[in-house]
Amino acid sequence: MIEPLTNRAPTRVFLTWIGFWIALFAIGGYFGMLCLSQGLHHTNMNNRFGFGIWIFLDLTVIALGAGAFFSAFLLYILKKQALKDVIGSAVVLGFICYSGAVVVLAIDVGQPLRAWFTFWHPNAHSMLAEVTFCLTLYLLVLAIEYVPLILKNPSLSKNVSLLIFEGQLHKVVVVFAGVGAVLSFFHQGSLGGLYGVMNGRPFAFREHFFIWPSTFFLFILSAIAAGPSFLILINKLASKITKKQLVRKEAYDFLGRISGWLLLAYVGLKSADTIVWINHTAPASGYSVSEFFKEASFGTWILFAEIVLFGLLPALVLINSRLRKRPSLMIVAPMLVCIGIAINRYVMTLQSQSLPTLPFEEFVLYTPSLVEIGVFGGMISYGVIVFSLSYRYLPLYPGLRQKAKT
Amino acid sequence: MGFSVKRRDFLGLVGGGAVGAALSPAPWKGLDDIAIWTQNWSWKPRLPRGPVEVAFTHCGLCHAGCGLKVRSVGGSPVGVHGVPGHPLSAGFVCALGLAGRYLSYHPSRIVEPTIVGADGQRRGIPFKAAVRQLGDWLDDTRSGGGHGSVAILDNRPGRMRSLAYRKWLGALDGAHIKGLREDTPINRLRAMLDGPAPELGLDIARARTVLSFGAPVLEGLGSGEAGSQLRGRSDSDKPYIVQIETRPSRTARGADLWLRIAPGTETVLALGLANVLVSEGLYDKEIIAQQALDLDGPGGYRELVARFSPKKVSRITGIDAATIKKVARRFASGPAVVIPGVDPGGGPLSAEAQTAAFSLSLLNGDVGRPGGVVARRASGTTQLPREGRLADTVELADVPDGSIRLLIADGVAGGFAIPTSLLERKLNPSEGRVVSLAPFERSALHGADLVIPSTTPFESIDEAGVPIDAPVDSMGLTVPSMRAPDYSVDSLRVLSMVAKSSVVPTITELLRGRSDRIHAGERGSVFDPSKGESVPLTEFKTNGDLWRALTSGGLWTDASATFSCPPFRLMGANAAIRDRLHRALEQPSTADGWAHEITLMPFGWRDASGDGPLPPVMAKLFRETRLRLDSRFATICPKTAGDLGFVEGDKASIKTSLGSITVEVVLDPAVVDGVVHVAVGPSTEAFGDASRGKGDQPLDLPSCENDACWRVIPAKMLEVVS
Amino acid sequence: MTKTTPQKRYGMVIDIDRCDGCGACMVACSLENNVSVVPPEAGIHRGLTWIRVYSVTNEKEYPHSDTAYLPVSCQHCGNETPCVGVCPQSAVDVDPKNGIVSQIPERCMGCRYCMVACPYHARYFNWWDPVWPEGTEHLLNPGVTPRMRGVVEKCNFCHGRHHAAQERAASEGRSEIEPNEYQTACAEACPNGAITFGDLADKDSEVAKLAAGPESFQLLKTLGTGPKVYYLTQRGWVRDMAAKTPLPLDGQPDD
Amino acid sequence: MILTRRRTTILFFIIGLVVAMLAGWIAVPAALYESIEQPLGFSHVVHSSDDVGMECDDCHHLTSEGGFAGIPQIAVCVDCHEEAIGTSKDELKLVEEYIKPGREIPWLVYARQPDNAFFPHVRHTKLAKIPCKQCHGDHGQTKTLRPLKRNRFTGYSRDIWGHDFSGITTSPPWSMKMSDCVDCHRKRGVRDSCLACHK
Repeated sequence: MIEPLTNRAPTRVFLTWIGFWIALFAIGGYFGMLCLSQGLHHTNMNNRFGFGIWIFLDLTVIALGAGAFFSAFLLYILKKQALKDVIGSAVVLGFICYSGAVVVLAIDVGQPLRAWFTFWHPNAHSMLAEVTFCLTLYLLVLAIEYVPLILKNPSLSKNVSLLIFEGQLHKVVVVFAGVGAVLSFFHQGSLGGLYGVMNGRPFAFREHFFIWPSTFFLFILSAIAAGPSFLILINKLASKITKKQLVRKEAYDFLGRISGWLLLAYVGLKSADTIVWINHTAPASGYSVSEFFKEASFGTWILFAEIVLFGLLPALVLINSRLRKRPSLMIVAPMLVCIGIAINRYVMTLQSQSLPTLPFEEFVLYTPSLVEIGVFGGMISYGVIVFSLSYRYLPLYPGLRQKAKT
Repeated sequence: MGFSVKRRDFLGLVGGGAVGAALSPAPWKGLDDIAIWTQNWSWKPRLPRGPVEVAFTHCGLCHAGCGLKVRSVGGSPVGVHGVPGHPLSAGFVCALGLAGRYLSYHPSRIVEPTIVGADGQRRGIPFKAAVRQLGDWLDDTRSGGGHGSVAILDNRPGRMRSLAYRKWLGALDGAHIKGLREDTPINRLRAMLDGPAPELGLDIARARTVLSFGAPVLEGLGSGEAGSQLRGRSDSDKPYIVQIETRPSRTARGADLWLRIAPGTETVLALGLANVLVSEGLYDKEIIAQQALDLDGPGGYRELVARFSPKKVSRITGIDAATIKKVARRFASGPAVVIPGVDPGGGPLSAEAQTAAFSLSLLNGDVGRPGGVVARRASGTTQLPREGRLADTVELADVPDGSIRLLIADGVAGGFAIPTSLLERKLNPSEGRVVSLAPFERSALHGADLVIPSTTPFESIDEAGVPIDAPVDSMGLTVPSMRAPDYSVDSLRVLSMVAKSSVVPTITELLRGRSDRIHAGERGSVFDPSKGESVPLTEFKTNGDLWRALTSGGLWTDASATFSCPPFRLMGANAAIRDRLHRALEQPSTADGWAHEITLMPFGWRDASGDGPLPPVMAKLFRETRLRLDSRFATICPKTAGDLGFVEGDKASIKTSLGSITVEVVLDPAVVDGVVHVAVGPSTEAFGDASRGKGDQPLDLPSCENDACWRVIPAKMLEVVS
Repeated sequence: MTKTTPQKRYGMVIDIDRCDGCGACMVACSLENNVSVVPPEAGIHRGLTWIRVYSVTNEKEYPHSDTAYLPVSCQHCGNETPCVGVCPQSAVDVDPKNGIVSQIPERCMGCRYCMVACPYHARYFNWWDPVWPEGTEHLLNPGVTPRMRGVVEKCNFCHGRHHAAQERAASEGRSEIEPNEYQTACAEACPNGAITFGDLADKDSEVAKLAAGPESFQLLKTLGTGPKVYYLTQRGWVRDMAAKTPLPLDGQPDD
Repeated sequence: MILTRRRTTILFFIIGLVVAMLAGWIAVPAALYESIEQPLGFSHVVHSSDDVGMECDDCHHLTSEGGFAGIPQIAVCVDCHEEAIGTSKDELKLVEEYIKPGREIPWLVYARQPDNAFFPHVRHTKLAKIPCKQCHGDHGQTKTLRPLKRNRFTGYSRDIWGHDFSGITTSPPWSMKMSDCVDCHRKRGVRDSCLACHK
């Protein structure tokens, strides 16, 4: 009944493509069921590593998904029309990232059937409660933003009343863009807050402004800086695969510029934060930062990589309009940005646990188990599937002519 | 058009349903019930319900016999506690005692009689058949065998049960063999005294100095009371503990003075200390003059020790001469206790080492002196209800090789590990058979031809032991606190079923008999655990009253007796031992000509019930904290590791001429260079099973020459290429 | 995060110099609190030990070699308790009456945030369904509920014993319990009397005196979590190793 | 045309609504709880009557440790029912099936709390002077034992979760949820932490 749009891949090609990802998804699903039905011993997490790659990657994915709320904000509130081309894909990406993250979280917690207690007996002080609330609500917002896209499918839009409905939705989308912005602003922040508030973990603990630790703001900034870069990457990738020019250069250029300047700001603040942390915060809790980096696997090199190599460098590239003209750099730089954000989340999540706080405890490293990787692979493939379907059946890109096959 | 109508209506129906459901409590109740389900689903055990009953008993897991308070629900013990004020254990319970009740459900518990068939396969057989088989074997042996061809290995001799064994064996001209336990060496001292000697105990609590040759003084030696008094800060009133041990044991680390002696040179050090005492005239001249029978004269003690000058001794033992002098003087400065230790895994010291050690006690005039060696009066144990010849009790070491044709191993817990090779040496090579009455698989008995499972200490009534440091005799019972399973059977019942001539009394008859004789004796006092106080025995009108008190967890303790030291021989009566003392300076020859590069010293952890199983909870905790490394780990010092090319965590294979075990290397700077320590006993893997077969325990490696001593095993340590 | 000052402040003093690492406290604790026997593959980082005895050597050779054993359980932090603030669904709280930090398995959803936040690594997660050897369920302590798979658990100062003591007191018409009526299993089981448990708020109690003594120190004091478990030692190297000393901050030493 | 279409849709909507609410309010509760008969009939009235003259705490007493003995063991019944008194079916069953073989009677407990709840009866009855019936209802005045309504899914007695399925107007004796405990504690100004009532 629902027809693919014109000039999409032939069905056979599409099926082979999607089939591969469905297989991967099935494997992830199986591993997920193992954890849900038998317990989390199938992972390599342990009492020293309460958070594993799932949390790390969820954080990364959510940060990258920030492109959705941020571009929606720019387009609908600040009326940056250049983003018209990407907003569709941005919304889909956001939806994928957030819904995927939530599913993985449900597997990650030991008792998902009780997860709703957070809403029934919330702990107002807990950053995680804040995250849960904002995340759930924002996921709803994304879903609602997603609906008009679905309804734009020609064979659905045959139906008059649904078209009307779609029109109505479109009017309020501005409102949702605003709400979404606020919500995700807060949960990106509280995700950072997760670490900054841990007064028992000197590596992660940071100075507070009002009730929020500095990581709260750094996470927001890094997220909205990385979001656009991730949009660039994904859209370029989509164009590569579909061999079509999906997005106009201006959009890329705008995204790149935004990303660059925000990242520069982030790098500046992050450096300042790090300096305060080295000279005041950590010593105040009895630790010298040198202790944190004395193990080779988490040496100072990682600090350098995070701030300079994958921070300052791409920022400088992206704020330079001449360099932005270079297509290769417009792939490399955003890639560096995304990696940089990943490193930041990795360090905050895993290094802070590798380091013992008790002087007579040992430094522990952890490698994810096949199950953990498989489950996350499943989530990635879920993303690919949803995006492919959306691309095939929905007018993600206004740039392309859309007409149902006849 | 019709299509869209249908769709709209369907949507309407669904929408209405959704709204309706939301307006009913069902979905919310469902959400709640799901959560409740996760809170008490069936993958989590139900708690026992019902009123809690409190009872008192004694621990039967080792010979310390600590008093226990047991909380039960519906007939199963749900909690075990110490009994404050208990005359022997003073409220102390060790980890094993706390967790011991779980042993009844241990995975390695034997739940049916088994026999090894002609094909070498072990299979279950009915109880009746097992007993018949035992009877047949007895007949064979009786027809063929001479003296001692039937033997019982008794891990806790001196009980009424042991007397029943001896009586049963008496009729068969069999041998009653002592299992290893920490107070075995005291019999060496008794043998040094001239004429019949009473049971002896060590008055550790009142000693000024404790000279321990590898005894676990701070790890639960003897009663809990002694232990708890000796531990902790160096208080002035607390005995000064000198630990003479090669391994950095917990006692060595905690002792006031740790002498890290070269492996197997205890004899030399003891004689070296004697040398100082004699040459500096620090010994008790009066007693020695009156009672010592072999001090002077050719080959006399004086002549012997003269050859052990501190300098020479220091070269052999690795302990500097000054320290030797210092220790000797401290030792002579007041009542002292000498303890030649028996390690649960490493076994006893050599006979001459024990003799040399105890000669110090005699020199110091500590025998019969408060704070030294005290005598316990016999109390009702000597006679049986019915008369009859008693087989005499012998050390396993003194049993002639190949003499045993039918060995019955008593099932009591707390026996220390014995090397397979030693047991095998004593068996008749052609038709030596082993019958195990143990409730668990024990590594030393893994090859038992016939196994008839008996009860565990918490299930059966028996006598609690008398700890090594108890100055007086006592009687406490292990009152059953849980039901014995149907497949388990009391060892005496098995014997009575195969007994031809003699009649074997039941354990209850025996115990009641002793209780009655004690009552007739009108000595001592009885401790009431529920009140926490003792009353004189004379206040018990009838023997029934005493029996009731004992069967409800009471403890009878004898009145202390004075004992003056009889004449004695400082080198003992045994010519062979005397001879070995004289040759002590010769370098200890390696067990066989086999060239070796490292010295393997097996040891056993305290309160791990010898080579028996470990309660799952203990196995788990030691595994998770690596607080006790089991037989899968070998501890060496960094230097040795460097020389042999090992680093922490390497897999290594320890080889002797008899076989090899594979271990993981652990480094400890406190270990002697060239020595490797490997624990004997239950694995902490799985649920703490006892070793399940030959070849995975260090005790399969020693060849047990040299007077059945296996503390020092020449071995090779090779890398395992995986 | 409760601001009311507790009437009682239950705490513990552990004399490191008396501890010889026998592990009786761990065994007693596990039996008292129905801590499950996790499968062997758990290794050293996925087990359940409400109180864990660390063994630390000074890496010196004989005769200078020395070993210290440090039993570490939940420290029941009295100030900015790290685990309480982070729990999203209020499964952790500090008892305003006695300062005991609780962990309610039935409320916990197993997100493990509290474990990450705890500086003492004193919280443990049920990676497996709770296991006991066949047929031993009826040996469990009826006073403490077993935890199910997928939740966090930790020391709560043998709260089952606190309940029992309260019941006994109430049956005699008292609403408050006497100091000698409530003792933790580890303190009771320690053969060396290394562990002293009691009310820190009661200045005359032995535990309060010891905690105030010159040899006492707290683990990671500089984090400002105000642990209610104190440690004693006369051995300098142990103190230097175990007690984290404040670092000089802008010239002035920080405390 | 459009109007009729809209009307039919609304009709369908209402059908859905009604069906779902009927299911939610009536069908689900009926299906969720199973009703189990007690092993024996028992009349509290008869036993507490003057000619028998038993007091409540002859059977439901506190132990020396302060714990609640709960439902009496068979031993208590034996005192009078060694031999059958009268010839009622239940009486004979009691003697034949339980007293003679010495089996305990598997009574079903209406107010059984889950393992993780700690309820010290003595603190409530002795210290707070709360009458038993406030939570258990006037059980002493019952002639027969009603069947136990047990949640098939959670195993809870309905007395615990509450007989009002909506869970709105619940209070003891018809509901003994945590919220009920909390309400009462609040009323009486008892400030408690989780561990006060959870073990």
